[in-house]
Amino acid sequence: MLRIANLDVVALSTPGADAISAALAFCGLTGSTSDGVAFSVMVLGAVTCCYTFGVFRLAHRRGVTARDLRRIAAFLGGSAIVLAAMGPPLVAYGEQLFSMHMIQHMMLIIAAAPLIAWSRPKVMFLRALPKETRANIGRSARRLRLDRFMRPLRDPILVWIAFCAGFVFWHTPGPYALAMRYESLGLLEHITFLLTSLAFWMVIFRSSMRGGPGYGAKLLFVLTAAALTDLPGALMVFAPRPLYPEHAAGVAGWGLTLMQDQEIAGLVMWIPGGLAYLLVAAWLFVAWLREAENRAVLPGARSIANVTLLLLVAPALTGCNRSRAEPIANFNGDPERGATLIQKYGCGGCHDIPNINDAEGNVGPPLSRIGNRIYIAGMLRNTPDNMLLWIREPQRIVPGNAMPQMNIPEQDARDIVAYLYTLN
Amino acid sequence: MTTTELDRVPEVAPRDYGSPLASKLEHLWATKPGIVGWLGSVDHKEIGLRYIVTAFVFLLVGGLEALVFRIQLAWPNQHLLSPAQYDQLFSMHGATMILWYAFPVLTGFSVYLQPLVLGTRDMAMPRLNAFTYWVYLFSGLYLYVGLALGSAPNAGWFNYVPYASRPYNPGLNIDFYALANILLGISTTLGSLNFVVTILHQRAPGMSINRMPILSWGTLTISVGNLFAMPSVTLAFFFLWLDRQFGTHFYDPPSGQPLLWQHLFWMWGHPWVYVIVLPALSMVSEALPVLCRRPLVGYTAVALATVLTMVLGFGVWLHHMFATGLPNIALAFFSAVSLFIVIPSAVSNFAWLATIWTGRPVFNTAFLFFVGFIVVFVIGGVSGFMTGSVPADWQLTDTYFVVAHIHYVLIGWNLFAVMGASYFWFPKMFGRMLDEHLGRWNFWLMFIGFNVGFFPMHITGLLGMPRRVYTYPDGMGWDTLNLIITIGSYVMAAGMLLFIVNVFYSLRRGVVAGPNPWDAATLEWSTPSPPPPYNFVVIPTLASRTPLWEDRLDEGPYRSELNEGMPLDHGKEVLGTSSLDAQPNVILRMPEDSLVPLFFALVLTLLFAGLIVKFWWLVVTCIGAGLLLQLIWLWPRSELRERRP
Amino acid sequence: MTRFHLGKGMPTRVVACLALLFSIIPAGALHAEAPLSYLVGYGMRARSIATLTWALMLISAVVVIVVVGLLLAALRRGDSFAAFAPGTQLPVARPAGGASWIYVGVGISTLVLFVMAIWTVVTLAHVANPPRTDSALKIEITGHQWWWEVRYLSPDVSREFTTSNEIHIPLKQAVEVELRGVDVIHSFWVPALIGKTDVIPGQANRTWIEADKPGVYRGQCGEYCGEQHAHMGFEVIASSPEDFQKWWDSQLNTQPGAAPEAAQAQNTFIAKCGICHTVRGIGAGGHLGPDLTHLLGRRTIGAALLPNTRGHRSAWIADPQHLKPGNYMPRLELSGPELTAVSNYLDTLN
Amino acid sequence: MSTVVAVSRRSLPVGSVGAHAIGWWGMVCAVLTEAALFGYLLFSYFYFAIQPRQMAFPPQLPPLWLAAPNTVILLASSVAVWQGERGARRDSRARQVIGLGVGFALGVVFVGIQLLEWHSQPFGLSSNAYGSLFFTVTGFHMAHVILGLLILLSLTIWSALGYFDRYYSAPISIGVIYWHFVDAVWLAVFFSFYITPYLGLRHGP
Repeated sequence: MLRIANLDVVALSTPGADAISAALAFCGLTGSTSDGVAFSVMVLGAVTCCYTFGVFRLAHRRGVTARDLRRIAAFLGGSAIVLAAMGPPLVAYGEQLFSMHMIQHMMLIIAAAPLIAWSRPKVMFLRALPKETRANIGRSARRLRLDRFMRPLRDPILVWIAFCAGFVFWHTPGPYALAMRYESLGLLEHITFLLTSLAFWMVIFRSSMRGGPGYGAKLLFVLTAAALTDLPGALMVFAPRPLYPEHAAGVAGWGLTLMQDQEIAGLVMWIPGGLAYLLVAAWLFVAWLREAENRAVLPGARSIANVTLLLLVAPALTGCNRSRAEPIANFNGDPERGATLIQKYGCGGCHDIPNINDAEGNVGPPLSRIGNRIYIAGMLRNTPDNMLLWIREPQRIVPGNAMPQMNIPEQDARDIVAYLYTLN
Repeated sequence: MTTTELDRVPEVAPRDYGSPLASKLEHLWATKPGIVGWLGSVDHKEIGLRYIVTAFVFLLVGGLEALVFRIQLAWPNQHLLSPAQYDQLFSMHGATMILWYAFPVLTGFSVYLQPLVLGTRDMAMPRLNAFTYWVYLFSGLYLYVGLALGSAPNAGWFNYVPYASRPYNPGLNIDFYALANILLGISTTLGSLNFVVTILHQRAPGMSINRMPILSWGTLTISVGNLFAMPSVTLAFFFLWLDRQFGTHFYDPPSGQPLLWQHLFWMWGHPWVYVIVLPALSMVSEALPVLCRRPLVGYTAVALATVLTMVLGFGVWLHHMFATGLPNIALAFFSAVSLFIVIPSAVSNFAWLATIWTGRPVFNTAFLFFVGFIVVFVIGGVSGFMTGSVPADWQLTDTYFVVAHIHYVLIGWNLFAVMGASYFWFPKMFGRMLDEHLGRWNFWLMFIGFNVGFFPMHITGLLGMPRRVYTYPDGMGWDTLNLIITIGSYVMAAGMLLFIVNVFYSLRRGVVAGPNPWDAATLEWSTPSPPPPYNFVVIPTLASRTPLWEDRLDEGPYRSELNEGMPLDHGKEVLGTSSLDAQPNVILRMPEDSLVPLFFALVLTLLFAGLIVKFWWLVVTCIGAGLLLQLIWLWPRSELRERRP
Repeated sequence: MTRFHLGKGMPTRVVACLALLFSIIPAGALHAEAPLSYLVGYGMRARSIATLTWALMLISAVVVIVVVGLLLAALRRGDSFAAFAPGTQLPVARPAGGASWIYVGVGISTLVLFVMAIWTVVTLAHVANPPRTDSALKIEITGHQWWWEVRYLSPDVSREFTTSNEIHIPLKQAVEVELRGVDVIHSFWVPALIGKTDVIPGQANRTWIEADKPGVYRGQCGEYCGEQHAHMGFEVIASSPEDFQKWWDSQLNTQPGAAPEAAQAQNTFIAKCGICHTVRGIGAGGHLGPDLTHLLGRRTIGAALLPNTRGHRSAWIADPQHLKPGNYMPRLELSGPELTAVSNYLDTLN
Repeated sequence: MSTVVAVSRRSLPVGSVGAHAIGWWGMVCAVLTEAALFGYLLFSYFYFAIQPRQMAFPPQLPPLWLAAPNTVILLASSVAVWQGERGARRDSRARQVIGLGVGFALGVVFVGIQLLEWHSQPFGLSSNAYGSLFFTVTGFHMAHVILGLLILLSLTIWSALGYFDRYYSAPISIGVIYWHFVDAVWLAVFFSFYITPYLGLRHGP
């Protein structure tokens, strides 16, 4: 048994901890601060290069949009926060002050992770690979049925459990003391936070059109997680005794007592942390209403969701199999031309459209099986003429909705409609 | 979707309340005549009215209690009531008003109105709805049996331990309170669950979540809030009861924690404050625009404010505990957070002001009540803002200033809104208008009486009068003010009396209302007044938030379809729709009237009676009977499914 | 449709009357003698809190006036309708411009809240911890149902003593108060000196008081604690440090045994009262009720219930349950001579 | 010009079907509120765990030799009822009955072992705060297990009677949600009472 500062706080046996430490060392995560930092910088640098390369390739393909720039900024910002949180000044302070340590955690969980998750790293990393490799990955992913193994990473319930469990586990006094004592475990602690919270925020940013939960469920997801992760903070504030005596030496230099340090730490977790979740909840709520306003009616939403679950192989699937296109009766339009026009007008920036290159937008509803739907824009009956009207003058029909008025000439719009009606 | 033999393409029929279809639906949905039919009714309108009437009875009883002890407090050193009697009266007053009036009356309005505004025919779980009403009624009776036996709660409505623990409070008083609260908690939780399912699952087609009336946002928000908050208080009372009767050590000092009670209580108590005002605010947001002849300003902002208020409400319970010796650093943080909770309320407030400013108001009684409500809302809001500041709260807490604050919040935000809503929806419920002339008198008496009665409490509070004192010495500077307060409270009571007179008068003599007397915009006004048992002869389809105003508001090219829709007349059927877009996805079969809910509620109450007198055989029998009834209740019944061809 | 003229109707008059009520009552009340008022502070802590409270009140009043003013203006401007005519429709419209109300209103509110949040935190930092002085006087206060036990602490244990319901403090000196609970929750509160701090069993809370003007300040239990919560007062007496020292020294004296002619009275007292009350120096050592060693030196009895006169003392002993129903001092059923004897003995406790 | 929106003419299922069943929604809400209840129970536990008072908690670490295997048993029962539910969806009555029945049996074993565990504790409900918490929290869980067992029993019997098939298995899905919830709660209770003391959250000897 380990005795730290006269308190029997650790019941894990030392050999066990040493074994973990040794295992980490074996993987290259050796135990000194500078090495840890160097390692983090290395990994982050490699990752950032990879991401940037992906962005360049994407830019080469179709030009860079403002949204891409925002995503890049988010990724760089997120990486910078990770670096700051795990870099020298904060790490040193975090060893002295418990509250500083909690600030590090909060930076990782509620600042860096959401930024990185929002920047869609996976798509960009895949882009960084040559097309054939990507196709190969897609194929082997399908062969290995990788999606079955990936699914738990997206399952909201499992992610929620992992996120909360990781958070609670590392904030109990024993594991915390171990992480303070062994550098490698400290790194593991922070990696756990980063990965679980990445998964957490990815669930939040994954559109329900792509198999993510609906906004109502997301609200519940965020708020319950907020309650559970605020709990350790609340307990730190209420505790009338110091729970983390490792910092006894560190706090003195700051003119604080152990208790004050612990109270501040608890409040850091509780209030700014809670506030961040609250803002996310507010955003989700507004997005919920907006989605309801914008979204077309989807009788087959569930099955579409299942189809698009295979994000990984989606790039590999593009560009094949367009032969089913046939013209609609009593409607003058050329589906083949429509398909090229869809690319020209950039419909794919907002919509996920089957069999169109790069059409995997996440703004509007996916257009799979649009030919079968009952309504357009939630209100128009789905007829070719109504769709024509909608494509040409969306703002007249639903003022203020997100679909831009693009002044598409009538014949172009007809061709687009003709293509869309092949999707059934 | 593949079609199975259990699927059906619903017919479409025209809306005609005089057609054979209507009489078929009437036959299917109407409550059976006779006392048994009445007891077994699961019609949400019937149950909603029962809720409202019962809650108003509790309001009157709670008000009478207050009138009695206001005499005691009118002058210094009075001995009309002994301290023990006074303590029971003020505790009963608080408990009755906050728990047995304020929330149930809103539940009543929600139970009555929600299916109507959502365009459906009943709550999602009609028998559960009946059950929650019975349990609510019995829990109130249970509490008042305690009063009749001289064992009413006497530790204030928030019932702090250790004073509420057995060594300091040996009678059955607190046990009655604890068990009645657990019973009420069961009713509240199940009722909330019913609302969540109804609102998320049974809206009219086309009523996507952004087209939901604010009224439904209020109910949905607090129902979800209740699901998370209610267990806390139920648990707190359960611990207390165990401590008192089985010698556990949750709250008693050597190893227990007195502050645990306060944490658990306020973790529920603060959200509860929002639970009993948000639906009232949403009623104002719904009715006020109609009387201002325009849609509400800032629909999304108000809906968001409603939700955020509830969420924030869960994070600030500590501001009821500023004086309990929490660390100063924590106090600073929580003080700031408590101040900022004012912001969502400000959103609603300015939305109403803008609605009046840019609208063309109609000056009737309902409107007056809403205007009075806004005035009181602001005063109650700023006094809350004052108590949110920790150093000031150290002085203000537990004085009459706080008493003034909670009455401005609970009477102002709840009762004034409820009165306005009563004037507004009475014609829908009974087909006749409430009398306007009596209504004016009613409003001005209540408004003046309320302000004369409660505003001076701020001052007595600032002059240091502690709350919950059965009497006070003279020479403290409180004498005149207390007399004014007592006079005000009687004026307000006279106003309330006038309301009752108005109700009874108007039920017989009121002007016949017609389906839509206010020319309002939402679905409940598209059916006759009072609505037939099946609410809508055909299910409407929506294209906007204001289906009845579309032509006049120029809502874009699309119009709601109210004149034809699904009749769903193959049995007691309603339409289930998706929770986001409200697309039809299932035809649901509703259960028939049933006595099982009443019996189950009776068994549950008997069980609690057994607990208080410790007749364990009764408890065991009731558990057995309850399980049996559940088995009957939940038996998979083929009539709720489509028969195979 | 007729215009509804708000200006000619009852509403304006009523609103004016209410406004008058809202302004006259406070003005009148502030002139009244109010011992528990905290609108004026006499110590550093109470003063900064009073300033903050006044600021909050002022802002609140401004907010109420602005909002009610806007409301009244909204009611008076533009068109309105007198009533709904049965069977007809009133026009509806969706005039623009409403949303800016929310932005502006919420923006201003947020600004005000922000300023007040900062003021609050600054005040809190100012009053939360006692100023660091070396010679801090420490007292330990125990809340009982329904009286206050006060123990003066000293590094020299022989200089410690216990009294009740009356706290003497030296002027302009921070006095640390440690609060202990033994039965239920009470709250220690001297409005003119400091806000409430709860007295919670099983937990030691701390606060501090300081007075900068000699005088008697009334205190009161702030948390509902049972039947006699109303009568759980106390007094804080601030005097010059010299007077305070003198008082302390005098409190250390024990009571000499009674002279032979008064021995009967003393024995009656010990027999009837000594189980619950202490008088240091004689054989009365009970701890259930207040220490009576220097009873005559106090201004009040029964936790600031009655002035400390012979008549009130006798009445109290004869029937405490009438004066303070429910309190833990039983009706002793003393005979006339016994009552006189006890009363006589109490008169000697100087 | 204005267009009136269309009334949907899709074919709709009738009655309680899967996630469209009212009961399914009701059960999800009930699980949420019950989860909150256990949240508050565990908050109370931790509120005591952070106190400095040493007499409240036992000095020795909680023994795992009964509780740990019992946890595995409860998890196994979850797998079994999951299989039962799949059986219903695939119209295999045998699989349905066996899955639910095995789940029920494992649940009964759990209750038995839990009773042993209660019996083996050196403290009682009213010995101290820890005892009160331990027996109240595990008691609450036990009550939920028993309710879950009654549900599983009814479902098993109804399954054997052939009430359910691939078109109508909502009651099974609903009951199974409850059982999974009971298991998940046990994991939280087990983690709080049995694991966190090993992670340093306990009172010193």
